[in-house]
Amino acid sequence: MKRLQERAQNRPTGESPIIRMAVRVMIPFIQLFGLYVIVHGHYSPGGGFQGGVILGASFILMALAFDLKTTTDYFSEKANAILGNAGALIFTGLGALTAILGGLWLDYSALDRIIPLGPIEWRSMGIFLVEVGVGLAVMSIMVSLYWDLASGGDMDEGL
Amino acid sequence: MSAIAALFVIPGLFFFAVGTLGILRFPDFYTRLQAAGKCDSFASVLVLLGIAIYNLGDFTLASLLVSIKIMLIAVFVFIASPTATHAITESALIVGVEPWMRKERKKQ
Amino acid sequence: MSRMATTFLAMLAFWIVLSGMFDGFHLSLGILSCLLVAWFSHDLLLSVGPIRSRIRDFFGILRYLPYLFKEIVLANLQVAYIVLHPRMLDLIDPSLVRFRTSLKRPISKVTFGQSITLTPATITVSIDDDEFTVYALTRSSAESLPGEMERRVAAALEDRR
Amino acid sequence: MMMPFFLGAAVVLVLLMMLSLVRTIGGPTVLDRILGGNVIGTKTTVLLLLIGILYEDLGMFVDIAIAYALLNFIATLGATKYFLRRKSVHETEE
Repeated sequence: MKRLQERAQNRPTGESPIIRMAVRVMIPFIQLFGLYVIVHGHYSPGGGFQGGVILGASFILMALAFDLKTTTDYFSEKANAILGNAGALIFTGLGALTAILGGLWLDYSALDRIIPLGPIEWRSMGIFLVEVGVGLAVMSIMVSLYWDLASGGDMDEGL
Repeated sequence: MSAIAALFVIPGLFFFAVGTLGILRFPDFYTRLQAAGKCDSFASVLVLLGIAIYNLGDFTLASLLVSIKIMLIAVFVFIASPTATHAITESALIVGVEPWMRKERKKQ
Repeated sequence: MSRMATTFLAMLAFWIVLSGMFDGFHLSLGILSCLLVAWFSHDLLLSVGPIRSRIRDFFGILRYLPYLFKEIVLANLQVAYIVLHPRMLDLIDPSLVRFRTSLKRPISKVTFGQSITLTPATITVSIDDDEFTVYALTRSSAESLPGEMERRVAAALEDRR
Repeated sequence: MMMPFFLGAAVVLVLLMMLSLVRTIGGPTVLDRILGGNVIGTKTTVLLLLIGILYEDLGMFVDIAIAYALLNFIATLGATKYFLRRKSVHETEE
């Protein structure tokens, strides 16, 4: 018992192969499920926010099973920041664009004046675009919150 | 179809009950883990199987896909539940929660 | 490259099961999402190695599953008997068992560990190289390790060279 | 005819969840609480599907159940690792 404790505490990353293998198998499916929730936002429960949370959870799971170094090798901090800002930009940009084109804020039928597809088609398309933006932003915020909280800000020690 | 579904759901509920009773009755953390981690995962797989079979009662493509999804949850539970159990046990050992032993074993 | 293609096909099958909509909009977005996931995590799902041996592993696990299910049902009934027995404390005799395994590959070690955890009355506590530490609930379950299960796993997953 | 059966199953599940809540609240160690939370999460996954049958909209509730099972697993792993780091698990044990 004692010997086992000491050995487990001295293990370099303190992580067992069972958890690693299970997490490795799961992560791609979790990511695809997150994307599915974003894309099918207007048919089934979910949408941008929930899909973004699931996408972010996949990265958190990766950081839990491995460590922060491995995670940032897959998905760098810079890419995370760019994706989050792009998400916020899509949301506010679409809102501003509809307002400039003469509709209300996020009144997607106004986009019909640039590319004529018909107002009803634009409404469903516009909701989809906004959901992609929200999903990207939520994912990025979740991942960076976790990274900062887990490392105390200096990104070198994994949780 | 629904009779077969009931055949799966009722043992599932029985094992859920056993798992819960086990959590309440066992003397220490590790033995509780035995009841919780495994009886529960087995029971939930049984109930999920029953629901999937019941859902196939009116056979369409959509219901078939939903049944496959339910089976995917079962597969997920089968991978995730032992992993979680293993993680909890390992951390308990590292932190040093004392296991309950028979009296004659304790002296050794 | 072949790993990426395999991941993409697996993801596509998963997407079709999830989505259930076959119009152009959803299908094209699905293919895009599968490409994204395959590009991002192609080295997570499958480990390095020729694709033939991965497929052989898959079928090996499939052949191993019926035996595992039988064991799980039997062991669950055993735990149910222990839980429902009025004088439960007389039946259990917890102990930590340590033993060496002859399994070589990581995937077979992990499969063996998960099987031990899935069959109640035993939990895999840790795997260090080839030393397993198992927490056993009863004396008989402690004595039955590693036993037949290890042989089955070896037959399913180890190389027969 | 099957509806009362599934309703009964759901009620039984809720009662069992309440019994598990005893372990979650009562402890005695923090790991016991994590275990209780995990067990309740497993039951909730099944309960969501039963609710889906009762509302005759299983396709919608399956997605919620998948997401719930997933987040339950991540939450358990995360809580375990957090308390492992904090080394405060055995403090509540008398």
